Amino acid sequence: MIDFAMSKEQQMVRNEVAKLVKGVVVDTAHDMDEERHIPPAAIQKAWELGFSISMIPESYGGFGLKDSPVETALILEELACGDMAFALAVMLPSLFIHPIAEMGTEDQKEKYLPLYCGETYKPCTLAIQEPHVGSDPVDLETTAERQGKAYVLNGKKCFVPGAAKAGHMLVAAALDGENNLFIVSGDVPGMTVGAKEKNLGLYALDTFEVSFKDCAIPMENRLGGEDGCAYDQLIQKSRVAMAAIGTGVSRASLEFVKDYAKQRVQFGEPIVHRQSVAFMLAEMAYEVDAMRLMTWKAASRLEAGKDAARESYLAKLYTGEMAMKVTDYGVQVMGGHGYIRDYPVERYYRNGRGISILEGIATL
Amino acid sequence: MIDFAMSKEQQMVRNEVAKLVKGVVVDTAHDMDEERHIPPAAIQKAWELGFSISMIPESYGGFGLKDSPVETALILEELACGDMAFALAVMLPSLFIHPIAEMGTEDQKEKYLPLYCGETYKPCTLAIQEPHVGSDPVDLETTAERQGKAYVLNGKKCFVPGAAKAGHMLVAAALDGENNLFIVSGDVPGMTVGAKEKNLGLYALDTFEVSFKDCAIPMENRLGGEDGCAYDQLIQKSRVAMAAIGTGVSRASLEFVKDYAKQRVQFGEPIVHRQSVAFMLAEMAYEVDAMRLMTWKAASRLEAGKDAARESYLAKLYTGEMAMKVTDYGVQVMGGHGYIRDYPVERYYRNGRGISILEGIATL
Amino acid sequence: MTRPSTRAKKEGLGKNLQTVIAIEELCWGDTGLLLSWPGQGLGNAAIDAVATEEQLERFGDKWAAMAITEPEAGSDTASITTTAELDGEEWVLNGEKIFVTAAERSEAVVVWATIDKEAGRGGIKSFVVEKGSPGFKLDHLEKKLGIRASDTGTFVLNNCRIPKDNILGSSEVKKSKTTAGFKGVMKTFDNTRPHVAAQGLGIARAALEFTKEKLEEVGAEFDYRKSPNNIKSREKDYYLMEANLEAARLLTWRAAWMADNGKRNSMEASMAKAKAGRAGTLLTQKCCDLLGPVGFSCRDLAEKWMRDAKIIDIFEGTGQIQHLIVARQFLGLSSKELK
Amino acid sequence: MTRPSTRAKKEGLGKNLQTVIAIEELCWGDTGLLLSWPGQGLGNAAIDAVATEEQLERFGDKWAAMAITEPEAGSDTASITTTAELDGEEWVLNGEKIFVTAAERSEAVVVWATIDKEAGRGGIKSFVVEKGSPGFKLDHLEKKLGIRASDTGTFVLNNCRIPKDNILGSSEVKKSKTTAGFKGVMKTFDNTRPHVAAQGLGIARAALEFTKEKLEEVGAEFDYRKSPNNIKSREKDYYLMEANLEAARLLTWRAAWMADNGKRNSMEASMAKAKAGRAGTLLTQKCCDLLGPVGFSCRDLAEKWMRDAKIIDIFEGTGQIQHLIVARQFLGLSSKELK
Repeated sequence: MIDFAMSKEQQMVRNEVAKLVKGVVVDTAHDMDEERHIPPAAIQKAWELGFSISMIPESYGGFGLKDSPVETALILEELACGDMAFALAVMLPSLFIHPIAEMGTEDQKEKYLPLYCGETYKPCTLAIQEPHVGSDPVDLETTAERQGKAYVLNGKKCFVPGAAKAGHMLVAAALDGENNLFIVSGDVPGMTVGAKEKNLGLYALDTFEVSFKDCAIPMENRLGGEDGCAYDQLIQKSRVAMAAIGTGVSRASLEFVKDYAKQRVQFGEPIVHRQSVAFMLAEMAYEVDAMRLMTWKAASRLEAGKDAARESYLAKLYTGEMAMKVTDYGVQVMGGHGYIRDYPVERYYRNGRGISILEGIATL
Repeated sequence: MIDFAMSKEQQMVRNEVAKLVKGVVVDTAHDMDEERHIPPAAIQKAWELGFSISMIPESYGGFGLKDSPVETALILEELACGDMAFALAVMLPSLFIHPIAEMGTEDQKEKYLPLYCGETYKPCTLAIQEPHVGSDPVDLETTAERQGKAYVLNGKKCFVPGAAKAGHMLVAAALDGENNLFIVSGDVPGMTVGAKEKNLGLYALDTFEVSFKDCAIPMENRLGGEDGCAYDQLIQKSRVAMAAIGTGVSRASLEFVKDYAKQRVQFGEPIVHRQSVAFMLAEMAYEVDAMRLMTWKAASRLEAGKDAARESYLAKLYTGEMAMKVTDYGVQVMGGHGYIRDYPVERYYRNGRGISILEGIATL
Repeated sequence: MTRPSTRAKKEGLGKNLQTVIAIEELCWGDTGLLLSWPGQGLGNAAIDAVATEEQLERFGDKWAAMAITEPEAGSDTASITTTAELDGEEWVLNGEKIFVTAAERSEAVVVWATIDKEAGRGGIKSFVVEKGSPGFKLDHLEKKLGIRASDTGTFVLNNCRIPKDNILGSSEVKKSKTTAGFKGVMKTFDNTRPHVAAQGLGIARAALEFTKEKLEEVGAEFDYRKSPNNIKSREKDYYLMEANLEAARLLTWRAAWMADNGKRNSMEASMAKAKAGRAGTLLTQKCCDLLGPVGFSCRDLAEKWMRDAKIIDIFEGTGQIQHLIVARQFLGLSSKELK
Repeated sequence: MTRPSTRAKKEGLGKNLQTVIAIEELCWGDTGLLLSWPGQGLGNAAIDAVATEEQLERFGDKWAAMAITEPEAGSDTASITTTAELDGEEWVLNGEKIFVTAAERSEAVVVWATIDKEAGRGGIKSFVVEKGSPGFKLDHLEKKLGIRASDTGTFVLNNCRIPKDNILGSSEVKKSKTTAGFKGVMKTFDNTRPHVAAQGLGIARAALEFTKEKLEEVGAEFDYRKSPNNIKSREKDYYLMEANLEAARLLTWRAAWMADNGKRNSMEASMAKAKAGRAGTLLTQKCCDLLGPVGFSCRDLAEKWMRDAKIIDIFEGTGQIQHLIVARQFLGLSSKELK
C-alpha cells in the first residue's frame, strides 16, 4: 500500500529530534566545525533520547522496541539537517551495536551489547572503507586468514569514526573471498589507529585511518560465528542511512538560502524575484523531496524485511549526486557570502561532497 | 601561434557557401525533410563550387589546391547550418575521393579519381559504421580475409550514405586485426544494399544498410596497397567533420530561436525578458562558440600535419553532447511551437542526436 | 481507468494514484494512443470537474477535447482573445485555437473564450462546442516531432453559435484580476499535471527497459552492489537514469496521493511535472546515445520514445512554467513579484 | 607577467593572451598565492587603466587592492552607499567595504564611493586610499571555503581623509543613469574577467591531471580512439571533463585574443568567465567523487581544488551576472528589459 504520510509515532520521534537539534546543535554547529570538536555533553544529551539502543532487547540494556529503518531514516535526516558531523557522532555506537544485535551469535550479543547499551554514550565503531582510489565496500582489500584458532587481519581502513576512543569496532574483511565482519577490541596488538584525519568536510567529527598488520583475533570474534554474517544487508542499511543524511544536509542548505534569498535585496528587489535564483530554489526544493522519497522507499523495503539492494543503491547514488548539486546551488544563491565561513552553506557544501564518497560511516 | 581570426581566403570560402545555402537550402530544407528527398539540381549546384575536389591534383580532374581541413570545417558548419542532410549529401563523394587521394596508391588514384572528379556530381561513398549496439569504428566486426588473389569481406554496415547509387565505396574491415579500407565496386557479387533506412533524423538523406557475404574483391583494391592505409587518420578527420556539422546544426537552432524569442510576446513582454529564456540563449550562444573553437583547434592540428587523436576525439565528444543540449534548448525555448514540424527546430533536434551517434558519415 | 474524477467520487480514495500508475503502464505502450483514447483528456476532465447535472447528462459521454492555446497565447493563458458574446439564447464565438489534442477524433471541444476583455482573467470562461456547430471548423492537423498517433489540430471559430447552456460554470464576470472563476479552470491542471508526469514515466521506462535489454545482449552487467565509479560508463549511465526515473515517479505518486487525500497539491503537482518532463527528455536522449546505431534507426522504438518524451517537457505548462509555479508557492511570491 | 596593462602597451600585442596562459600556470600551482602576489589584482588594474601620469608616479608601484562590495551591495555595484565628500583639499570617506582581496597585504586600496547619491551610477568614483590614512581601518579578515592563502577582509571608513588628488578619473558628476564614468570603471572588468577565467582553468587542470594520474595507477586507460560508451565510467567522466576544460580554455583565449587585437570583448569575456566558473566547479567536484577517499582527505589536494574552484563561479561577477551580460549583449537588450 503506497502511503506518503508519517504515522503519529514517526511524527513524534521526528519532533523530538528536531527539538534536540534546535536546542544543542543549530547554534553551536559553526563553532564545532571551527574548533573541530563536538562537546561530549551535547552527544550525551542526544544519547539519552535512546535512538541507538531502542531496538536492543531489554535484557541487553536496550528498550526492546521494534526495529524501524524508516524511523531511523527520519532521525538521521533531522540530525544531519542540524549538522552532519554531529549526526554521525551521535549515531556512532549504532555502527557496532546494530550489526551485533542483528547478526551476532547469542554469545556475542551477551558479551558486547550490555557494554554499549548503558546510560552513557560509549564509542564503538565500524571500519569498512579503504583508502585507495576505486575502493569499494563490496570488493575489500583487507583480508582475514584463518590461522589455528585465530583470524589474522591485514589491511588498511580509513574514515573510521571515533576509532581512537572506541572500545570495540567491527572490521570488514574478506575471508576466502567472502565479505565478513570481525569484532576487534580497541587494544588488540597489530592494530594501529593513526592521527585524526583532516578531511574536506566533517571537521568536527573524529575519523581515523586504522591499519591491521598480522592482527590476530580470536575465532569467536567472527560476527555471526562460523556462518558469517549477512554483510550485504549491512551495506544496504548503510547506503540508506547515508541517503537520509544527504537529504538532511541538502534540506539544511535549502532552508537557509530560502530565507536569505527572500531578504537579500539587490537591484532594488529581493533576489528571489529573479528567475535564475527562484528556479534554483525550485529545483532544490523538489530534489530534496525526491531524495527523501527515494530514502523512504528503500527504508520501507528494509522495514518490511525485503531485499533492498536496488532501492538502497539508487537512493545513495541519487542523493550523492543531488546533495552535491543542492549544496552547490546553496553557495551559488548566496554569491560571495556563500563563500565565507560565517554562513553555514560553506560547511554544507564541503559535507555534501561526502554523501557519495563515504561508505559504511552510518547505518540504520 | 594562437589566432582566432579567419584569413581572407577562409572568409571568402565561407561567404560563398553561405550564399549557396541562402539560395538553395534555407527555403527548401523543410520540404526536403518532409519529402525525404534532396533535389539533384540543388546538389549539383553545390558540387559546382568544387569543394570536394579542390585538393585533388589537376591531372586527376581536381583543382590542385592545398588541402585545408580548417577550410573544410568552415564549409561543413555553414552547410549544416543550412541543413545537415544536405551537407552530408553534398560532401558525400569526399568520403571516397579524399581517402583515395591521401592514402591510395598511384594506380588507385589514377583509376578512381578521374571517375568522380568531373563536372557532374557522381555518388561514391564510405562504409564504416556497424549496426550493433556498442559498435565502434576502431573495433570493427566486419572482416577481410586473404584468399588467394582476393580479399573476402564479411559483415554488415549501416548508415552508408548514397550506397544505392554509389559507383564505388570504401569499406572498413579488419584484416588480421588491423583496420583497413577496401575499394568496392557498386556491383560486386556478395554485396547487398538494403532498402533506404528510416532514421530519427536526416529524413532527406539516403542511407542504407550494406551487407557483405563472402564478397571477394581483387587484391589491388586494398587502399594503400600492401601497406594498408592510415585508418586512424581517417577516423580523426571524420570526427572533426562531424564536430563541424554539430556546430552548424546547433548554430542553426540558436539563430532561429534568437529571433523567435525576441518577437514572441507572452505575459505582455517578449519572452527574452525572462531570465529562464535569456539564460538558455546565453548558454546556447557560448556553447556554439565553444563547439566551433574545439572544431577549429582539431582541424588546425590536422592542417599542420600533426596527430589530432586527442583533439578530434574531444571535439566530437563535446559537440555530440552539446549539439543535443543546444538543439533541445531550441525546442524548449519555443514551447509548443517547437514541437510542430512547421518550425525547423524540430528537425534540428532530431538531427542533433546524430552528432554523437553517427560515425564515418562525413570527412574533411 | 484513466478517467478518475467522476468514478473516483463513487469508489472512494486512491483513484488519482491508481490513475497515474495506469497511465504509466499505458504510456509504456504508446502515449499518442493514450491521447487518442476516447474521453481521456483535458476536455472531459474539465467537464467532470465543473459541469452541472444537466450538462453531465448532455456531455458526460461525449469525447471532449480542450482548446486553450492561441497563436499569441501559449503559456500566457490569461491573454486569450477568442470572444464569446451572448446573442439571445446562443453564445457566438470568434477566434482561433491551436494545439488541440484529439482535434479530429473528439466529439466536442471545451473552448476557452473571454466574455469581457476588460475583465482580464475574470472574463475567461469555457464553453462546450460540439462538432458540427455552425461556424466551427477544424482548419488543419499538425505534423509533430512525436506522439504522432495523436491528432493535434487548429480550430477556427467564425461566428460559431452554441446553446446558451453550453457555458461551463457561471457566466458572471468577476472584476478582480485573479478571480475564482479563472482559478477554477486553472485548477483542472493541478489534477492533470501528475497525469502528464505519469505519461513521461511510461515513455521513459519503456526506453530504459529496452536499453537495458540491448546492453545486456552485448555484455553489460547490472549488479546493484558495486561502486558506481568502477563500472562501465554505459552501466553507470543506466543507473543514473533509473534513479532519476524513480525520483520522478515518487514525486508523481506523492502528488497523486495528496489529491486522493484531500491535500492541496498544486506545488507538488508542478514538481512532478517539472521533474518528469526534464528527466524523461534527458533519459530518452541518453538511451539513444547509448544504443548508438540502434538508437538512431526507426527499426526499433528508441528514437520514437525520444521524440515522444519531449512533449512532456512542453505541454500543459512547459518546464519553465512549472518551475515558476513551484518557486512562487515555495517562496510565497505573487505572480507580480516573480514573473 | 601577470600585470599586462602597462607593460602590454610597450611590448605590443598578445599580452592578454600571454597573461591568461601565465595565470593558468600559476593557478595550477595555487590561486590563493596568485591573489597574494604583489600588484596582481583589480586595484592595480584600475590604476593602470585610468590613472594620470602624476598618479601613476605616486601609486604605480604600490600594491593596490580593490574595494567595491558592501554588505548590501554585491552584484548590484551601482547601489553602493560609501560616500566621499570634498572638504577643502581632502576627500572624506565614510562606509564599509567587504570581500576585499589582499586586504591585509596590500599597500593601498582603490575604494568605490559615491560623491552624489542623487546621481546614481554617475556619482560613483574610485579613490586610492593608502594604508595608514586617518579613519581607514581593517576591521577583520574572513575565513573562507577556499583560496585560504589569500587574505580577504572588511574595511571600515570612518571620516577617512585622503588627498584631493587621490580620485581616479574626473570628479565631474554625469547626471545620466549610465554614465561614461561608471562604465569606465566597469570596463576594468572586461579586461579582468578572462584573467579570472584563467584562474579557474589552472585549478581545474591541476585537479584533472592529479585525477588522471591516480586513476591510471589503479588501471584506468586513456586511449583517444575508442567509442566513449564502451569504456569505464571513470574514463568517460575524465574525457568529458577534459573536453569541458578545453572548451573553457578556448573561450578564455579567444576573449584575451580579442582584447589584444583591439576588439570589443565584453560579451566574450563574460562567456569565458561563465563557462570556466561553472566547468571548474563541476569538474573539481567530480574529481573528488572519482577519487573517492583520496578526494575527501586533506592528505592530497583534490579537496582543496574543489574548495578553490568555487570562487571562480562567484567573484568578479557570479555566473548569473555573467549570463546576464552575455544575454543582454547577444540579444541586444537593455538592463531594464532583461533584469
